[in-house]
Amino acid sequence: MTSSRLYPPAAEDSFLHISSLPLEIVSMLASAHHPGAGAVVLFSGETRNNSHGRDVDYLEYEAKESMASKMIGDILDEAVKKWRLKIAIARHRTGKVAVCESAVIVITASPHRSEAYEANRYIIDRIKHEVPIWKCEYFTDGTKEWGGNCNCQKVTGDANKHVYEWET
Amino acid sequence: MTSSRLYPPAAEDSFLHISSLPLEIVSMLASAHHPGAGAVVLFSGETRNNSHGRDVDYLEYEAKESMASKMIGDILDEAVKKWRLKIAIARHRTGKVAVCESAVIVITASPHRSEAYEANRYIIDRIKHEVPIWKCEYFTDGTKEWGGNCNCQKVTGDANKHVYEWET
Amino acid sequence: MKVQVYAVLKEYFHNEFEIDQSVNTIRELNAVLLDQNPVAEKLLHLCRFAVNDEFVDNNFQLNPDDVISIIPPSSGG
Amino acid sequence: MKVQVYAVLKEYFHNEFEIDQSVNTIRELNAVLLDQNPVAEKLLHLCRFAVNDEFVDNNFQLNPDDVISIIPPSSGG
Repeated sequence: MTSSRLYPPAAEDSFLHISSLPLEIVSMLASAHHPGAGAVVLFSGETRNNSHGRDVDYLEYEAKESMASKMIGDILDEAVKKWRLKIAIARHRTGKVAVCESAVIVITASPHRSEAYEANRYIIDRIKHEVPIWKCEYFTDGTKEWGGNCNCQKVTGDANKHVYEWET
Repeated sequence: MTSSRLYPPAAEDSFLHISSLPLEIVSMLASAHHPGAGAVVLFSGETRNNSHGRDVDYLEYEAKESMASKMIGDILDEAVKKWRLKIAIARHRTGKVAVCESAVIVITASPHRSEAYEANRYIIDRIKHEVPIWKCEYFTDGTKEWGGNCNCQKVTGDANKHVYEWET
Repeated sequence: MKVQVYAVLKEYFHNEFEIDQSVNTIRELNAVLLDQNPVAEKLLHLCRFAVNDEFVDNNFQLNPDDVISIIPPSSGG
Repeated sequence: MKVQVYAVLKEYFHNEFEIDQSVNTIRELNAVLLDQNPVAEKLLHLCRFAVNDEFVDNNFQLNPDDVISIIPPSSGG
């Protein structure tokens, strides 16, 4: 299954699923319609203006791009197989992401809506827990913090075992 | 809570949540970013080229617009309250809807992603089961069929009681 | 009183028609409709009724100037 | 061999540095890093190691020309 490969990356980017440029939500969504798909689900993870009660100025994302892009591709391929998706697209941004801008976009399309919703959550949960991408929060008071880390290891005792929302 | 009212309807339409014109997915999505929302979920229900093994030419939707628009507005208001959404938008189209075109769009935005996903499914499920909107399938062999009706009454014994996907 | 029907119901009744008989409740209206078109029985049993854009139950008291909508099961989206 | 660190690890180590000592496994590398910066112990314990873009376990045998990435817990999206 190579549906997840169909979306063309911006010419400036060398990684299919990682982008240092603003994510082009409109063209990504435009590429996600499929005659066999009755349901399209899009998730956009965006910078909030607050985190743990503190005012956020912006976020900055860092990634080990080569690994991250390959891992996202593998997650998409697994989701396509598991839910027989017609389309699965995901891109994560690196660098500074302003409030209201998208840090990550996941789009899934399937004949019926159950599969598109479930697969979409599965993909974003796995990206957030497993893929080497890190968020640094810059607060309006001038401080910064590498934050929102995956803490699953405290529960599972294993850096490779996670607690996923889609399983609960 | 009036977040659901914020999206301006097209000037040509008299009903906020029902449209006889193609749904403007890009401007709807553009209006769904919110500084307090870290998660935006969009669902688009689109015409598939097949249904129950038959080739579909197009769908035609009919609605009792006045009731349907009010009911969708009420469902959005309930979802906003229940999940403390920052944004909840929904529009359903009437008339002929070609393959790959959107018949209905639901967008939810919330601080964290769980709520946006759950509320989105809740809204689309309630629209599909409860709101007076009907689909007629036109097949490539020239036949047509009022189809895909809500059959919950066979299970629940009550036209006002439904079996929702988000509850299962 | 005026009756409006939608979707698949239009294959059984005119889109819009007047009921001249004296009909006091939704239940009585239902009986009149079944009398007009007995083939619609199964379908009518699945329908909801609305008066002036609000759903009503079988005991709802009708006025001569009411507009009654017969609402078949939804199939949106 | 070359070591690359990311994100919060950059507050404990240089972004990229050479290990000159003879180090045969990830476990031995970990010991060398703890020796260099004992304060990083808790964090290092949470990290995964990758060699040439593939995750490896503590027993992985290192070659002198390997590039080792130390991957702190993810926080994407």
